[in-house]
Amino acid sequence: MAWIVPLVPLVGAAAVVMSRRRPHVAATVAVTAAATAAGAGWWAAATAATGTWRWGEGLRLELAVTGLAQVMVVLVPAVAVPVLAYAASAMRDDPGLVRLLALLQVFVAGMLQLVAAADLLTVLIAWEIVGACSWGLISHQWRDPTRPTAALHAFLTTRAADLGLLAAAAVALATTGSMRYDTLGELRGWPVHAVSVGILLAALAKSAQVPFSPWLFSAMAGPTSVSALLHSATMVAAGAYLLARTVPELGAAGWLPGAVVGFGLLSAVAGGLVATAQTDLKRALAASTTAQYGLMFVAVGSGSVAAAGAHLVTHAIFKSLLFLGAGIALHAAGSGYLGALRLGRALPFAAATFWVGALALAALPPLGAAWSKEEILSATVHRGAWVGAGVLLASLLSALYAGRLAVLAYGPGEPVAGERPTWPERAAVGALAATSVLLGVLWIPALGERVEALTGGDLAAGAAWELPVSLALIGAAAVAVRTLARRGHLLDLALGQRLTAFVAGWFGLSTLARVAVVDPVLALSRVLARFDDRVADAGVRAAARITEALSRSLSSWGERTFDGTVLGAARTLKAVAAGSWRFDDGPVDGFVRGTAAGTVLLASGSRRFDEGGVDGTVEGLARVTGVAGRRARQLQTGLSHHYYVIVAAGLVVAVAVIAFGR
Amino acid sequence: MSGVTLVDVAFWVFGAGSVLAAWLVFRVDSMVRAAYWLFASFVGVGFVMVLLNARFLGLVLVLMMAGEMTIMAVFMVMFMMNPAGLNPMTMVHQHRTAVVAGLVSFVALAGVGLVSDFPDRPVDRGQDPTEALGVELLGESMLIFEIAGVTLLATMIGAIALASKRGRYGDAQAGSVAPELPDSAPSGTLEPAAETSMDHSGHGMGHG
Amino acid sequence: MTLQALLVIAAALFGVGVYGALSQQTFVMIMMGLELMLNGAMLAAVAFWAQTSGGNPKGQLLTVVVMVVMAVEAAMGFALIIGIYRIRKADMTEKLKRLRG
Amino acid sequence: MLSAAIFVPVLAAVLLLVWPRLDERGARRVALLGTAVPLALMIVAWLRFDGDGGFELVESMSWIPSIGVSYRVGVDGLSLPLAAMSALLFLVAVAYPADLRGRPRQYFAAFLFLEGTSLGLFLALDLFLFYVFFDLGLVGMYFLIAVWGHGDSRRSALKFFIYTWAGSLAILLGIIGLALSADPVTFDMAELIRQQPLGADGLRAVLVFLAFGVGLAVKIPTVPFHTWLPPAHVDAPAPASAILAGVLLKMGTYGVVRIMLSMMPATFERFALPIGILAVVSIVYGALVALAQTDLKRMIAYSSINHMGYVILGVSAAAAAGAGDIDSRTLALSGATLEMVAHGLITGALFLITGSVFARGDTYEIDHFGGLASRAPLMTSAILVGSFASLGLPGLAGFVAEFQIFVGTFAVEPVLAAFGLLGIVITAAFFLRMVQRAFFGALPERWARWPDLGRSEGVGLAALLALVIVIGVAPSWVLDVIDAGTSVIVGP
Amino acid sequence: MNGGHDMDGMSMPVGDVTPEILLVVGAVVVLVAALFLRRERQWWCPLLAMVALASSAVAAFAMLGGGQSSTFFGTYAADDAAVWAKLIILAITAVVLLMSIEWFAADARGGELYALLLLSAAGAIVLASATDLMGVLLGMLLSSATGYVLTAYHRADARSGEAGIKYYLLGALTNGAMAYGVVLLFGLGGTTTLEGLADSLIGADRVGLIAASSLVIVGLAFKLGAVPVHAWVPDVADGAPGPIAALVTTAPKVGAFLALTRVVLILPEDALGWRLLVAVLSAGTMTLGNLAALWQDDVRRLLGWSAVSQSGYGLMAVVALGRSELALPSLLFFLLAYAAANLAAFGVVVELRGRRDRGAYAGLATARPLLALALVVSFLSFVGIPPLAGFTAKLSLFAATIDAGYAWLAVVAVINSVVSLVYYLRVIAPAYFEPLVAPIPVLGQWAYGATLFSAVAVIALGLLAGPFIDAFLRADLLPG
Repeated sequence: MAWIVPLVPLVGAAAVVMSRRRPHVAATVAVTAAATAAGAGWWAAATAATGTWRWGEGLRLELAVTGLAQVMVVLVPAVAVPVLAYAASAMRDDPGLVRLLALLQVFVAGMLQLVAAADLLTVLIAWEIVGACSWGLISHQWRDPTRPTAALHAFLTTRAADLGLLAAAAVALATTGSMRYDTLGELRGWPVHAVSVGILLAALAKSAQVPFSPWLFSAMAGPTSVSALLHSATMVAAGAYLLARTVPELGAAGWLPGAVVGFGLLSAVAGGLVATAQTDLKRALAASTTAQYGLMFVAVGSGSVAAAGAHLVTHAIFKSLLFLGAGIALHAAGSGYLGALRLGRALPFAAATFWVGALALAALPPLGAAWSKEEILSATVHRGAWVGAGVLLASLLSALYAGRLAVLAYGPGEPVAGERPTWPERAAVGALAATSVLLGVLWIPALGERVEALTGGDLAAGAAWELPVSLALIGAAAVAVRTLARRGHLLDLALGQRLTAFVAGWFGLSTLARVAVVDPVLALSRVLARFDDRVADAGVRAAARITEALSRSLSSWGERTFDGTVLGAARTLKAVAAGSWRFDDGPVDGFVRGTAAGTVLLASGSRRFDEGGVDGTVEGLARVTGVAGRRARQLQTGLSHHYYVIVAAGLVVAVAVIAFGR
Repeated sequence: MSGVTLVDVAFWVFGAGSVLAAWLVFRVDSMVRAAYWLFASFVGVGFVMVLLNARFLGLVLVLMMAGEMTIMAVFMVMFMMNPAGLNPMTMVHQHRTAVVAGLVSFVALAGVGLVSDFPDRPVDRGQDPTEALGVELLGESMLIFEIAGVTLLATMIGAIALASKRGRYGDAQAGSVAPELPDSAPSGTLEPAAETSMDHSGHGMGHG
Repeated sequence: MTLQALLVIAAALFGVGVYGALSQQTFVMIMMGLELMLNGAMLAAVAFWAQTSGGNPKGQLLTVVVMVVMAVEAAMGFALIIGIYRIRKADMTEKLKRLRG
Repeated sequence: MLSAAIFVPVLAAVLLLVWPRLDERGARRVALLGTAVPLALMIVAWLRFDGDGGFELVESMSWIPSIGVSYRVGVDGLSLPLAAMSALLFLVAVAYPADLRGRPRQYFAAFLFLEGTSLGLFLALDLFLFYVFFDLGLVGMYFLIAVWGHGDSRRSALKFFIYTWAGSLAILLGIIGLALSADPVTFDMAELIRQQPLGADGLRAVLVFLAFGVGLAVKIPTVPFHTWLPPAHVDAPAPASAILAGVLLKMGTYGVVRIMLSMMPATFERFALPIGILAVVSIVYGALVALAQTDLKRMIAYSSINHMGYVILGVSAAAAAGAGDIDSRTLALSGATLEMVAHGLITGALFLITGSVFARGDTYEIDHFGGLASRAPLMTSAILVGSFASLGLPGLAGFVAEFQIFVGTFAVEPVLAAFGLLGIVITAAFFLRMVQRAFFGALPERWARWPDLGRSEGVGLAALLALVIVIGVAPSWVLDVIDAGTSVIVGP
Repeated sequence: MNGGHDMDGMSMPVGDVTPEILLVVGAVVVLVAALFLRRERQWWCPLLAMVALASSAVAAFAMLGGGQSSTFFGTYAADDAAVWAKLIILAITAVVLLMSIEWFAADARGGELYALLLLSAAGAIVLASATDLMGVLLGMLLSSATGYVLTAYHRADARSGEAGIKYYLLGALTNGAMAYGVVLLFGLGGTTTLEGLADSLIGADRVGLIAASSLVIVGLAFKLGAVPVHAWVPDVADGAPGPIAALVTTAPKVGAFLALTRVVLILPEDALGWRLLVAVLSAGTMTLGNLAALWQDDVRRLLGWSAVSQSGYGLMAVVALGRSELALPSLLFFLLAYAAANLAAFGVVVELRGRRDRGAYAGLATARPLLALALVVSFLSFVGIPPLAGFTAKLSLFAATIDAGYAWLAVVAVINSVVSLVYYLRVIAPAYFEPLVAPIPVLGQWAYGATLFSAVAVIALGLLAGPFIDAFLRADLLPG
């Protein structure tokens, strides 16, 4: 029955398509469907619904709304509601609105299946559907050729890594006969490592962790609403979610948690740096996404699924809020360049909501996001001091860039005569901001158990020094932002343009991928294609050359030998029958000479034919055969006495064969 | 056989003679002479047959060849309108190859004769070979004989159909072509261009 | 008059015939070579009849058959040569090379 | 009933040829009827299919009894889906508009004839009959390409005919070698499968296996026997391309399973690894070469080589009896079989679309197009679904098949499977690149009047793609039928 | 009908040669009738000849499965193989006769023509049935002599005469060689009947056997048009009157194949590599024929070369003789299939009034669809595309060859088949893919009918191969 959960938005998508002639209706339908889905999700979570779908002999797709899924099935459609509302309003003049709404619904459906999945095959299917939807959403404005290219980049990066999941599923099924999460623990030996590597690879790419991070920048080519959904609850969340579900099962791969922590920490710090250095609002937010998911990875790797899950939720809310705010800013200012915004006075409501989101991003208590980040810190401190230090560094960075973004985007500045947000847009950001604030209830200690139950993990006991240190770091960040802003270096950070550009461009990872992977593959494919056009021909051409050379040498050999034999025999005869008759000392007999001349002629002719020849196997083979064919016809000289010689020669051969061929 | 008998001498004379005559067929410089040397060669073989007690066969051979050679000579002189059927001529091609082929076949077949171990079952001298042949012809091998007859019949019909100057309804040549195609010569296009000159430029045996 | 001697002579006739058939240009002369080959065959047939077959009359008949071969071939040859000479004025192999390839 | 499915189209073809006064509409009607009947019959056969192993709905008639040849047709889980897919594809292809060059009767007759032979091949239960249909298919396709093709179509047709026929003669030698090994001599497939007359070893077994291997490799085609395929596809009319890729290529893979795997499994097991390597080479090579193509049809043609590589990979995994358990091997073989069906539907649809593109634009050069999505949303949707299906997106038929293949292969040869995965990424790259270059971006002025898909185009494509989606979402109804066949083949 | 060795009674089993007698009598009747009929009544000649052929066929058919196989004191066979060969030869001759009616309509020598056709059939039949070397020799002679004449029958046509004389020159040479071979066999075995020789050649001198057998095999290769005596075939196909080209490349082959099988069966295998020799001839023949046909633009020469290559395939059956029970059936079926396809192919040429240029077949499919179809059917049968007769023939040939351990020969044949496809398609392609440039005149209804009959036979034989193969499997072959 759990299938109802992903089915609702799917039906919604169909309904949206059906009402394509009336965009208003379509928008309403879309929002209603998402809300219904959220309701269905609530129901599914409450009843711990499961579902199976028979696929074939021995294969079935299974859903089970347990563990972290209970939260996610509600969260995903819930975030989608304001996003859809915003999209319907912001894109109201776009002829592709209906497509966008429908695709977003499918996107949500895919994500719902992903979170509700109980086995690797089901998750893989959803995983890929989500990826494909992201391609469609990013290339939404397909008339601009750069956008589909960006979409392709994003899609190919994630898909390449997705194969890890495919391999993991295949290996799991091949070795244990099952792909369920709860049987992953049975894996031993190389399969467990293979499965772990596969899942980790897929998760890293999906969650835009180092080294796959740059695809998120490409994803910016899509409409803002897409980004809002993609970064918060769908797509990017999938990686962290999958790890949260599977890492605890894969205990046999002892290296896995460490690797997860390592990649997460790296991404958290690197993403923080990129976000700090970025001068584009959306890109900076995208980099912060990488950083935040990095923190969740760290939590999962440190064994605290609950912290990761909680942060997933809080992050989903404030990140969609931030993106919608960024979209409003974009609409108003016409560009996302951070140097040209400062919309605080122009759009006070939007600014207020954005500030809420930014503070959540900075993890300022008593917002819920701060709680979940503190829990992550607690978990990592248990894991090791250096991890804790890393997380603290990442928090510092997040506070820094959150403040920087808030000030640059919605700080006080000159009012701009841009487009104002419509009421659905305001409602959307308002609702999200409110939720963000409401999540502050998480600080109530009694709710800890509830969080543990809903995420299927345990919370680590925090140390007393953690919160003050965090607060101190936030304070430090605030001071830094303020100082920089005073000096007018908040945008360029006074670090030199090349350095900031390098950092902001993901440390050249993108270029590296192109130089190291894309270009070589393309070059190889071109070489192979050229090779393929000639390959068979080349072989055949060589064969033709050899045949030809052989036949030429044979014919010259034959000229000498055949004639030599004849000549020798003739000389002997001449001696024996001296004087009785005169012998013809003239040139060699016509037949022999004719054949020899003919073959030489043919050989040169065929070489010319060969060199100016055409491509392809059959043609090439035909060429070899064709030369032979012409030569064969030379035997048929039209002269009967030559035929006599052939008969005589044939008889000699016949005698030889019959005598020695027993 | 011990000692050299008269039969042996005769055999060698006729045998070697027939080979020599055969050789001369291709060494003399007129076709008519060649025809007569050919006849001589057959006569030699005919006599050897007689020596081998196959009198009837020898006789038939000689008579038949006499007739044939006459036809051949007449043919050459009359039909080819070549009064110089007696003219000198040595017209050979691929001579060396021909010599080799002739020698090889001689050596091979003579080798078979000399090396090979044939059964030794000489004919019973008391038997009348002619009568035996007759019995065979009308007995066991009658069918063979009949086939030979049919073959000769077919040959006659065919030779007449090909060679007779006049047909049943006038010129035998008339109408004896392939059905015409509209565009060109009988039986289509594809005539080798350089070829027509060969037909009418006479070299070799003069005619006309 | 041993079998070997007879066969050598027959082989010689055959060989000369082969030589003639291969070396002569005019059809009539080629025919003479062909007849000589058959001549050798006939001699060999009679020799075998007399020496190795115990007088099997089939040997004689074989000689007759070879004679028939000779006669038929001669007749056919003449007829064909006349025909080709009539329309092509051709009397030797070199003049007939329209059909080739 | 199965015989009717084979001979109704053939009779319709004859009817078309001997009915000179029939105009194009009439001819099309006859052709549609002639292709609809087999489809209906295949549906009936599907419904009547039990799937209890072995051949069903068998019809047989003595033909040349003294050498064990008879006319036998029947279905099992392997052949039924292929035959049904072929029947559907033929109906769509016949209905699809094409440039008939003023010879409508002959065109439809060639198609109907080809349908008869194709169905005959899949339904045949006698090697002799199999070969008969195998060759006749070539003849029909030769004429279709040569007469109704474009570009250098006669040369391409000749190359196709000669190359593949050389392969089929190798198969003939193999068939003879196999049939002669049976005691008594027989061409009966069921009997040969039962007897398995050739053991694993021995020169004869290896030679016969090689003969089949080379012959079928040409037909499939696998690298390096593939060079006939791109020109044949490019110059063929679109419906013929669809049939060529959708049905004729399957004859090769079907032969591999039906003959090589079923009749000489012991020998196949010895060669499973090299064949698997060849398959992976085909996968990666085909994908890479497709990536470099600028010609729409050539690109799809190379993608066929890539997909046939998956099929072979699955079969070779299924053959490795020593290395994997029965479940994984059955999974691989079922996947390979489903891949044949899926590829037929998907690539058939894609080739049909290229036909529509060519009919409107008179070229296949991808870079000559652009922005077509604004003029032709239906066509864009169709090619998107086709492309995504071809690149193995879950929810579409190709994924189901490829997933099963990889699962099976990971159980047997993980390294090969891992290399094979590379092909999937590249496939995604070239398909989506093609879509965005031809259909996205700015619309050039010259295509301002580009018409969208017409009704006859749309209906056919919709049927194919709908089936692709249905199989992708709910594959069990097909997989159950397939499993009925493959479990017998792989089974002990 | 009993062939007892009863010399005194001199009662000859004439009944066993009824088909042959009917043919000869028919020939004489046709000749005499032609003498007395006025010109406008000459159509009686083909009719009479047809009657002779039909009655002869009926007589032959009655002999099928007669059980008793040797007749005329071991010099002649009445085995099933011979009877089948007779039926095939008679059918070929009948079809050729139908083609001849219009082709030779302008020729006044109809009587001779039809008489010679009948005698030619008789010659091929003798060749197929003789179990005595003299009979084989005479069969060769009768079949050749009539063949020469028929080939050169167009007296006003330069090509016809040239073809005739080339045919003759090669035939005379090989007949001479074969005669010597027969004589040597007689010397070694003391008799000429195959039955007798089969016994007496065991242990005979090897050197003599080598010379004799290679001479005889090469001699028979002449009639087969096999290497090295193949040179006449394209010339005759090119120059001879159309129907005669069809006849000469078909009927005598049937006889010669039977003769060859009978002869090789008496050769002691432990002393002679005859099997390898035949295999080599087979490979050489098919290869040379196919290669030389490859670039032919003259359809008639192409058919000639294809006839050469087909002989090569037929020889595969001879290779398998005695090693595979499929050898004889495959040979007989091959001959049947080959004859039908060859007649259909030549029939198209005849019906198109001898049209020879490949390019001139452009648009044939539009102008004469059935003729084009007949051409395709016959060519594809040559190539071996199922379900045409040629395919079943090739399949059984391959099977026999592989069964006999000569798989390499089958591979050679396969490669050759691929090559052959090219030149057949070179003719089919213009006929189907090029537009009609000029009207295509045809000969007449009889030739048309004969052609279509042959084409239908090609298809029917392929589909209904079963009964024939069964019957051929049951057929016996002397000397067994």
